[in-house]
Order: sequence, then C-alpha cells, then structure tokens
Amino acid sequence: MITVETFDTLAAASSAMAGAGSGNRAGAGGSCYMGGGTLVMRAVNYGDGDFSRILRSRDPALLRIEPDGGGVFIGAGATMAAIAGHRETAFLAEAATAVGGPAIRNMATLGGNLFAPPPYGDLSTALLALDARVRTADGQETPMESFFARRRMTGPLVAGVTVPRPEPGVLRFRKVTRVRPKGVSVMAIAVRLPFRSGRLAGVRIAFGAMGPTPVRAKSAESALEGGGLEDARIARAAETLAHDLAPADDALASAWYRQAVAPVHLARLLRSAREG
Amino acid sequence: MAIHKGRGFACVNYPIGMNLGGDPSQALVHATPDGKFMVTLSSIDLGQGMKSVTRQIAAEALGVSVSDVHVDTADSDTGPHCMGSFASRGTHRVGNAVIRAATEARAQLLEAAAEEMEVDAADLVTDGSGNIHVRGAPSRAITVADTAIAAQFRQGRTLAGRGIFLVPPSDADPETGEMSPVTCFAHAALVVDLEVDDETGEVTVQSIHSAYEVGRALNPRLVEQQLIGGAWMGLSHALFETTEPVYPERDPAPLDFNSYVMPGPGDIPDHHVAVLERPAPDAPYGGKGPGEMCANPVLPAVANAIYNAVGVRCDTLPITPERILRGLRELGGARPGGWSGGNFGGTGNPNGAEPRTGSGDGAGNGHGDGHGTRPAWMATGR
Amino acid sequence: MTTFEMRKEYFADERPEDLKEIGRPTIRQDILGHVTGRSRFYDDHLFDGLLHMRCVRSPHHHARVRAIDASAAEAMPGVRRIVRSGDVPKNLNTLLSLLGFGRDDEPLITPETVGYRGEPVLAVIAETEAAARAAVRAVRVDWDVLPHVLDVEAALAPDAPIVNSEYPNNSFDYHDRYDHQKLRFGDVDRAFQGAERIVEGRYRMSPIEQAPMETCGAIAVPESNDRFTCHTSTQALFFSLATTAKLLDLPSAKLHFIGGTVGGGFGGKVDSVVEPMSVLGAQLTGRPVKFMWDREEEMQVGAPRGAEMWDIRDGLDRDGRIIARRFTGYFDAGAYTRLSSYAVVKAVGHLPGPYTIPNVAANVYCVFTNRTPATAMRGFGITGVDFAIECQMDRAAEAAGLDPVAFRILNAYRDGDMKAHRRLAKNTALIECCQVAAEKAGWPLDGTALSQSSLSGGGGARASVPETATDGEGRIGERRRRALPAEPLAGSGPRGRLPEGTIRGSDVAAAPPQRMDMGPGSGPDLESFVVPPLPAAPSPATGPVPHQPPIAPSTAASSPAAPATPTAPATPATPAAGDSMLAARLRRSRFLAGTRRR
Amino acid sequence: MTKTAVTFRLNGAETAIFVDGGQNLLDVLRRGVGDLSPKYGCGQGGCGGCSVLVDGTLRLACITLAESVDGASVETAAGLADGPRLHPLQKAFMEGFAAQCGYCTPGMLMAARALLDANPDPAREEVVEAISGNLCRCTGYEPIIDAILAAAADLRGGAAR
Repeated sequence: MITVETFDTLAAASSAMAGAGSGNRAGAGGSCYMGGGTLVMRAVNYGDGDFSRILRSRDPALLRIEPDGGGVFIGAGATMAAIAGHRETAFLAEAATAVGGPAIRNMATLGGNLFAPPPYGDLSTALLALDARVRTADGQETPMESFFARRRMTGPLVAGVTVPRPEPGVLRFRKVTRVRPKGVSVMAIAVRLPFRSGRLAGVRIAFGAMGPTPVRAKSAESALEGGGLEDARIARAAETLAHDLAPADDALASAWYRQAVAPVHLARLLRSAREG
Repeated sequence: MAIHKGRGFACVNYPIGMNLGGDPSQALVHATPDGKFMVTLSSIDLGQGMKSVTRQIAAEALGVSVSDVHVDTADSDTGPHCMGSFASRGTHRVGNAVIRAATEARAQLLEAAAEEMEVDAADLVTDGSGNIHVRGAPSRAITVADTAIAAQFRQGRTLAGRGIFLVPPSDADPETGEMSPVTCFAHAALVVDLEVDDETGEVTVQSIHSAYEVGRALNPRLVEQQLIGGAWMGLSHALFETTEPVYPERDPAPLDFNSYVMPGPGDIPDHHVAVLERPAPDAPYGGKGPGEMCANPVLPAVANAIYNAVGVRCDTLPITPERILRGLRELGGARPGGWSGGNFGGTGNPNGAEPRTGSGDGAGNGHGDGHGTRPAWMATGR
Repeated sequence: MTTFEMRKEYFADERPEDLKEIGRPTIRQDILGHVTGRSRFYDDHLFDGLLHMRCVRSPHHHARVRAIDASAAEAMPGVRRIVRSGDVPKNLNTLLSLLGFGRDDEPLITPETVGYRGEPVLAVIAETEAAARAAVRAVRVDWDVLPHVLDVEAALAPDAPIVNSEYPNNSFDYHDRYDHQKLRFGDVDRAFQGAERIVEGRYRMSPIEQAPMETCGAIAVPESNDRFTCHTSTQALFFSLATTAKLLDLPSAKLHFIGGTVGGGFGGKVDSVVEPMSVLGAQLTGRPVKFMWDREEEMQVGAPRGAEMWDIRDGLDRDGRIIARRFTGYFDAGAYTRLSSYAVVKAVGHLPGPYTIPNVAANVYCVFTNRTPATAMRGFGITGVDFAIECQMDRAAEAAGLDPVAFRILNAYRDGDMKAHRRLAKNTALIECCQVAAEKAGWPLDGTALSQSSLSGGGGARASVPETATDGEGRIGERRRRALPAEPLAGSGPRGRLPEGTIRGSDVAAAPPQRMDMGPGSGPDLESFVVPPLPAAPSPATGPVPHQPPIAPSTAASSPAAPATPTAPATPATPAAGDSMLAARLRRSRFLAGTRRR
Repeated sequence: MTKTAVTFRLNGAETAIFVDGGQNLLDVLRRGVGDLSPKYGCGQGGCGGCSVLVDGTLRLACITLAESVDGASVETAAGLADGPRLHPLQKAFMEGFAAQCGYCTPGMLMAARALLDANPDPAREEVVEAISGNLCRCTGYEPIIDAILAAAADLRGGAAR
C-alpha cells in the first residue's frame, strides 16, 4: 500500500527522503519523489513501482522560472507547458512542446524529465546541449553531463536547473517520431551552434533516446568546431555519430535503424540551421 | 536526400456474414399503447451503429418515422438471441431479422387499422409519418397512434412481431474446399498516393481515392464513418501496428500507446470516397456491411505505392521505416517508378508520359529499364 | 480533407429508390449519450462492495508449474479469495465448441503447463485493484521452463516442441483427416506447365492488437434470485453467456448478461474470457466482481489478430490472364485454437480473391506456436490474404507488362463466373469499383478496361467447374510422426507411414475421389474418375521428414525439366463426406441445440 | 489503510471524499463520486480517455494523484451541458458524426474545450495539436477535427450575437 507525504518545502522533502535513506526515486527505503506524476502514477496504477511511499512538495520555489545570472533558473516543478509558455524560456519552447499532448505537458515537470528513461527526455536533451547545470536541494550545482553520467535515484532532490541563455537561433532541436503530430522519440536531437566571427565556437550536440540517458555526440562536435556548416563538414560530423551513440532496440525502432538514420537527421538539422 | 512519390492500387471483395452460415439473429418488435415501436435485440453496438441502422430498418419496414422507433439492446433476459457483432454480419443478419419482425408487426397494424376503418387491410398503406390510409386516398386515414390505441384497448390485439434470419449452416469439403461461405460480397478499390523518404524510409500518405460498393448505403453518414475510419485503420495496419515488432520473436513488446503506434491526427491523408450501391438480393434493402472490408484494400495499395515510389517490395507488415530502409540498402538506393513497364494507359494521361514497352521478363524484377520515365498511371492525381 | 459522393448512376436499375427512412443520414440513436458522457459501458455501473480480480500470469513462453505458493498473498490485507485452476468446474473449452468445431483445448485458469507468456495460472480477488495487484506480485510460482517454438515453420518441423497437447502435430486437424484445409479447383500443376510466366511471392504479417479504447472486461453481480448478472464488453452476448455456462457448469438460466454499448471491439471482444472469470469470482465470493484487462494485458495477453504467412504462385498466359494460382497459407494461432481454425476456412473460401482463375489450389494451415492465442479482428481471415493477393497482383501485372488496374479488370470475377469454392458469382461489382477509383484518382485506363462490366462477359465457359486434381497429402500426423509418442493420437484415425497419395483400406470410406468433374452446384460425377497426375512427392523413406512445401513444388516454367507425374494408387469412388460431417457437427453443437448438456 | 480527506469542486458542486494513498483521480471520480464520464483507457496517461480540467487546465485523471486536487475545481464532460442545453462542442460532435463507439468522446470533448477556452479561433493544425494526446480508434480523427472547428465557429458566432 502506498502512503503519500506532502511537504511545504523542498528542503523538508529532501531531508525526509534522505532520512529514508533513499533518493529521488525508488531507493532502499522504498520512497519515491513525485513531480507531475506522469511516470510515477503510471507505476502506482500498475503496481510495479518498487516504492511504497510517495513524497511531494508544494514549495512554490519549484515552479519558478526566472533570470539567474546570464541564464535562467527553471524550478524542477515547472511543467512543460509552463516552460513552453514562459518568456524567459522561449528558447526551450520547441523542445518542451515536443513532449506529449497538451494534457501531458500540463503535468510533466522538468524534474521528471531529467529522470525519465528513454524514449522520454526530450527537454533534457535540449538542456544537455545548452550545458545546463542541475541544482539540488542542498544548493549544489552539477553539469548536466555529469548528472546524467551518475543519474540515479539517490542523493538530494533536484531543485531545478540553471540554463545559459543561448543567442536567438543558436539552439536547434529536432524530434523524430513515428506518429504525427505527437509520438515518443525515435530520437531527439538538440544542437547548440554559436558562431563567433563566422566560425562555430562551443558546438554542443546532444541526442535523446540514443542511449540510457541523453548523450553528447562529442566526435560530431569536434568535426564542426572551428568551422562552418559546409556540406562536407556536416557529412563528416554525421559520419562520426556511431562512436558516441548507443541506442537500444525498442518497439518503435531497432538500434540498427536508430544508428542508420541518426546521421541523416543530424545532417538535416544542421543544414536547416545553415539555411536559417 | 530525396522524396519519391508513388501511387498504388488495390481492390478487394469481402464476404458478408459468418463463414459457412449457421449464425442466426433474432429481433422482436412491439408497439407501445400509442403506436411507438420498440425493437428488442441482443445485438451489440460497438460503434458501428447497430442501434441506429436497425432503427432505420425497422422504421422503413414498419412504415413509420424513425423518431417513433427505439432500439433496445443488449439484455439476454429480454433480447432474443443474436450470434454477435462480427464478420460484417450485423447489418445483414440482424437487419433481416428486424425486417421480418417489423413486417409481422406491420401486418397486425394494418389489420387493426382496417378493422377501425372497415376496409380491407390489403388496401392500406402507410405514409411514413404516422398515418395509415387507403391506397390512393390519403384523406381516408387513421393515425398509427389511434390504431395502436384501438388495437390495445378496443380490439384486444397485439401489434408485435418476431423475426429470425439464418443462413443455414454448411461445411467445407475436405478434399476440394467446396463450400457456401456467404451469400453476398461487398467490393472496394482504391488508389493511394504517398511519398517515401529514401534516407529514412519514412512514408507520408497524401491521399486516397476510393470506390466502395456497399449494396445500399442504409445511412450514408454511418457508411462514411466506417469507410473513413476503416481506411485510417488500414493505413495503421499497413504502416504502424504490431504487437510483435520483430515477429516471430516476442520482444520488444509494446505495452502502451507510446510504443504501439497508430497514425495520429496529423497523419491523416485526404480521402475522396465514392460509394456504389448494387443491392444484394438477400440483404436488408440490399445493404451489405461495410465495416470490415473498408480497411483491407489500403494495406496492399500502400505496399504497391511504396514499390512504385522507390522500387522496394514490401511483403511484410507492418511496413516500417526500418523495413523500407533495409530494402533500399539491399537495392542500392531508390529506384523510383520501379516497374518493368508495359503498354497501357495512354488516354487522358495528365503527365504526358509516354507509355513504355518493358521487358516483361517475369517475377520479382521490379526495376528493369527506364527508371526515369513514369508510366501514365503513376501520375499524381488531382 | 474528406469528400464523399454517392455514385447513383451505377446499378440504378437494380435499386428502387422509393424508400423513406433508408438512405437518410439520420443522426445516431446513441449519440446523445456519447456526447454527454452518459452512455453506459459495462464499467459504468456502480456496485457497493465491488471486488477486483487479477491473474498471476506466466513469464515464460512454455513452462510447467511445479508448485504455487500463494500463502503470502492470501494473508495480505484486502485479499478475499485465491482462485485456483481447480475452482473452475469444467476447466477446458474451445470457443467454437459452440459450433461443434474443434476440440476443447484451453483452460480458463491453467492447471499445469502454460503455452504462452501471459497465460493465467491463478487469480486473486481483493477489495481494491491495488490490493489485487500487490497480492498477485506476492504469489510465488515454481516454474519448470520448457523449450518453446515461436515460428510457424519451425513449429511444423518433426522435432518441434508440442505446443498444445490436444493437437500434438502443432496444427489444427481438419475434417478428422488433414493437417490443413484444402482447396482444389482444376489442376494448377498442369496449368503452370503451360504458363507463359510464373510469378511468386511470400507475404507475411505480424500480430495486430484490436486496441479498442475500452479494454475487455466484465462485472458479475450475484442477484437475490440466485442468478448472476454480468455486465460485459462482449461483442457476442449469447456466445459469452454460453461459454460462461459451459466453463462454470452452470445452467444458462442462472446467467443474465447485459451489454450492447461497447467501447470498440474490432474482433477482440469475442473471446469470452472476462465473463467466466468475473462470474466465477462472484460465485466464489458472493460479491460483485470486476475482471478487466489493463492496457498492458490488452496488448500482450488479449488475443490479437494472428500473424499469417502466404506463399502465392501464379501462372499467366500470354495475354496476362492468370490461368493458375496456388497458395500455401499459415495462420499462427498461438498456443490455443480460439478462432484461428475458422479463420483458415474463411480464408480458403475467399481464394483466389475476386478473380476468375480456372485453376486454383491451396493448402492452409492453422499452426500452434508458443505465443498469445490469436482471435478475430476486423477483416477476420481475409485481411492478410487480401494483402498477399493484391501485392501479388501488382507483381503479376508487372510481369505481364500490364497496367495494374487494367490487369485486375482483365482478371476480375463477373456475374455468372464459377468461383473456386464452386458457387456461381452474382451481384459482383469489382470492375466498377476499379473504374470509379481510377477515375477519381486520375489514373488513366484504356478503352478496353473502361468498357468492361461486371454484368457481362461472365458465365458461359467461365461457369463450369473444371476437371479437378485432388490428392491425399497432409494426413494428420504424417509430418511429425517420428517425433511424437508412439501411442495413437485421439481423433486422428488409423494411420501409417504411407507414401503420399496412398490410401489405406480402412481410410477408404472417408477418402475422396481422386479426380472429379462437377457441373455447377452438382455433386461429384461418379463416372468420371481418372488417375490424377500428382505432383512430385517427397520420398517417405528418408528419415525424419523435414517440413515440405505443403503443396509439392510445381514444375512450371522455371524448372521445365521435371513434368513429374508419378502414378498414384487409383482408389474406388466415394462421394465426399461433407454432408455426413455437417450432420455430425450439428449433433455436436451445443449452441444449435439450444440447451446445455450435462 | 490510511485515508485522506479531499475536497474539491466537481462541475461546480462542492465534493468531499476520502481517498486511498496513491489512488488516482479517475478512480475517485468514477467509483468514489460517481461521475462516470471520464473513461479508463490505459491507466498510463497514453490515451486521453480520462481527460478532465483541473482549475481550467487539461489533465489526465488516471495519472493525477487524487489528493493533489484538494481545493481545486475539476470539470468533466458530465458538466459540459448546461442542463438540457448542450455545449456547442457536443452539438457539433452530434451533428458531425464525430463519435462511433463513443468511448473517447468525453475525453476528446474536454481536450477540445481546453483548446477553445484558450483559443476561440484555432487553425486546423492547432486542433490537431490539441487532440494529439487523445486517441480514437474508430473515426480516423477527421470528423472530430471538423466538429471542433465547427463548434469554434459556432461559439464565436454566439459571442458576437
């Protein structure tokens, strides 16, 4: 049987979680933090979560979307709809809108997206490309990449992310689905393409649903870094993808197919970036 | 990258009712005291419109307005036996049972009216809007309501009918397969236009032009619902659906609608439907069930269109982007207009393409010569 | 965008237009309920004290239950009853036993050996769905995992694991005689030899889920009058009622089934699993019990449309007419028969599609594999083979160098033509559909194709049943004899390992004439038997017989060197046994008899 | 089992009920309160059959923790009509033959309602997006999209009058 505990502050929830000796999701104590519920409630409904205790927080700070230094802070409780609709996070609107139908976007939160297994995690893919940092309840910040490398359901609760604000047009996002207008990802691709004096400087390329977590395609980044988006360069970048991506078979597509079309979709995304 | 247009054709017939017969359905019809009619069934409405089409059939056969008829189903204590809603049998079997029940009730209605009017029941007709009158003399009339009241309270007569329809059971011959499967068939033909992305194997279906022969469209809007929704399901079966994506292996297995995929509202092609009506002699007002056959021609038409577009024969369903991409790799790239040609068409060729004479050298060789020129039938339609 | 037009000019003289209500776009009777959310689907009935029933299911494709420990589950809060296989009074059924078709082969709750992943071996009834789920997770089953087979061709191999003990050959038994349903019309092998072109194709489709938005379910309620009311999502009310009565050994008068408003079915709600489960639950607890599938069960445990595989071989003449068409079909039934056996017969009756072809043959198998049993779906028995036929038609048109539409019109069936199942075509309209679809799409047809009509050009010579080659291949057990237990198999009759075409004395009564010549609708003409030219047969002498192409390879254009005509033993003429078999079927039929047998 | 008291407004009426830990809103609406208009299709948030509005926002009841709507306003398809007067969406679905089995209809209506509340003059693609989380197995969507557009036009006309 499930018990639900709701806390006024994230800190309280986090220490309750820590007290239970577990983390954000199912841990040793069988506790699970719930944000929007899109994944947790499904597990509850099907009785297949390995937790018996749900922790929630109604901390208003979790809903914040606000400027933070040169970037934006997005609270872990901000929904896809809120992120898509907020002026401060307009650069993430495309990625946030790519998630689910309207009802799901009204429910699914940033925090949940950070922990969602493939084929979910479209927004997180964009955040990885933007070199966002995950802020936990203890105030610590971790780069997305390290966060994903160690992603597990233990440790302090996530308070939100801080995202460097990209110049307009620098973030490009593409979601490949089987179903239109909405389906889950065959893959999601987010690229950060900052030009300095006509050359790319600080390229970041992230793929979602191409591994257990969103992952950077570093070889492709190197292929582009310091140059432009000429066809040959794009082709070279696309060729390298197999090194960095490790997709799995699922009911939507095989690993073979995902690997086969990843270069195509990356090349198309880069060409469309070149063409504005 | 290239997007290749293709068009494909397929046509089918479809057997109406349970194979080999032996699948009865019954109906009861009775009048309320003031001449409204209840049709009692145990048939299932699972969206196909059973309640609605049997209501119209009953109204027609009774000679009253549809607003004076209500269909009640399905309760095993009150509704007489029905084999079920499957095999496109509902309209045909249940419809016929309803006609029989309604015809019996109508005969009693006319007899009751004749007694009230002191005329011969054989001379009476209904006007379909609540009146019974002497043929050719609309002013010599009595309302259905007054007739029912008289039947019940003065004549002591029921206005009710029972109906059953059964195609007698038969069997298939073990040696030759000789059999009497069904009594009538619906028909369909359609053209699918689509585009194939030769780098990803993705297919976008643009339009369907179809002709469906349904015996008689008992309610054209219900028929339209079946045909439009059925074609959607055909597309879904052609391109999307499977519980075992790498059959015969059981995994990975879709467990939700995120992974068991179907076309979304953004995947819907234009669909231009024509309905033909060749009434089946033993069907209710000629109507054949359109519910199953509408999906069937879409599947092969899609496969044929993909072949036309890129030269890949898609013989395994569903035709996923992966299957197409693997086919393209085996082929060494798309071969648009893949078809070995022939001398055909020629009239009204909107492309002005010349008919070609191909090698005609046989099976499986889908890409002989002249890929650059499209046969006339490949031209994109209106 | 959708457009919709009625083409009233076609068949106008066959269609009186004096109807008042028929043909009108009357609004649906049920629509007000639908748009207000007040239509009562089975689950839209509320009961105090409703209990929830859920199953413990096999995680293995094929396994034996050594032991089940439900003690922890039984002790959990909210758990009201553990339901074991022994609680099902008559725990063996086949759906079509209601038609007297096939043998009982499937338990409601499996006592020992499961044949597919997801097969139920125990059920739990609890106060809430959550409690039932928790209890199911607490049940421990000790499994003895067995080898499994998932591929239809592998299942037919001599050494394949036995999927379904009632059908140890892994194929359904047809007519107590063959391991497939045959169609024989004319002589395809001879016709292939004279064909200008041969076109071959193999077509496959994987299982499809009906995916109604409302999952399958039922709520059974014990009534004060010692009856049970069952609110159900069934597509076939009395079918489900009779199945429930049979499995639970209950007089049908004790059952009151209510349904009729169903959230989509598409064939998936015929199987009558949820109804006996819920009624059993209500019997055992004395309380209302709901048994419904969640979406995962609907997708992987609920019976799909089964997979099919079709091999088609066509012979074409110089003009592009199809003169011979041969099918080998495989329906993947999964672990139990359900409706697949019947789908095969329906498919055979549908062959060779809506075309007039003078020589047609088919062997179609209902094959058991270790997967979820298949059942009906929209297009039952037809969708798969129509896909195969219509892809094949495009291949054949290409081979003939003909426009695909014109090619179909050339070969289309017309009024008065004899179909392969030996009934005359009437009320046909394929040609007109082809013409209208082509016209709408701007697909140019030549004058010849445009001038054709379903009303003319049929009949005459096309109305006759051709001289037909038959054979005795595929007797039950032939394929797998060596791999199976030595003792004779129930219901399969006396057999020995005899060369194909050989008919033993004891089989003669059921044996067919080897060649028959029948006029339309007539019985076999007993005067006209001749010794048939049989196709080349595999040697019966060589070891375990691998699964042969069910119709032996033809000897047409591609391999002209082997016009094999082995002599087959002549056999005395005996009329086909169809009539007596039907009678037997009717005698067996519970449904037609209208009463339940004790 | 621990029960939690939850109070909310359902289609304008104050409602109070005890819920189980982890119980979802769909179950509470249907079995607890007796509003049977939202439908169970998956329990996974994948079909939209249980779409409801919570404080005016479209949500899926099956994956909404029931106690999270404490103090909120919940609207379902059962509350769409004003007594016997149908909402323009209901009328449009009726006249446009936009339902067959009817099981997805209540959820579809609520998704459409959420759209039209925010955007009275949607383009066709916006309607497509608005119902992209709601599955229909019968209609092929086209009649549903048409009906929503027709209702939007009707509502705009009504507002002008």
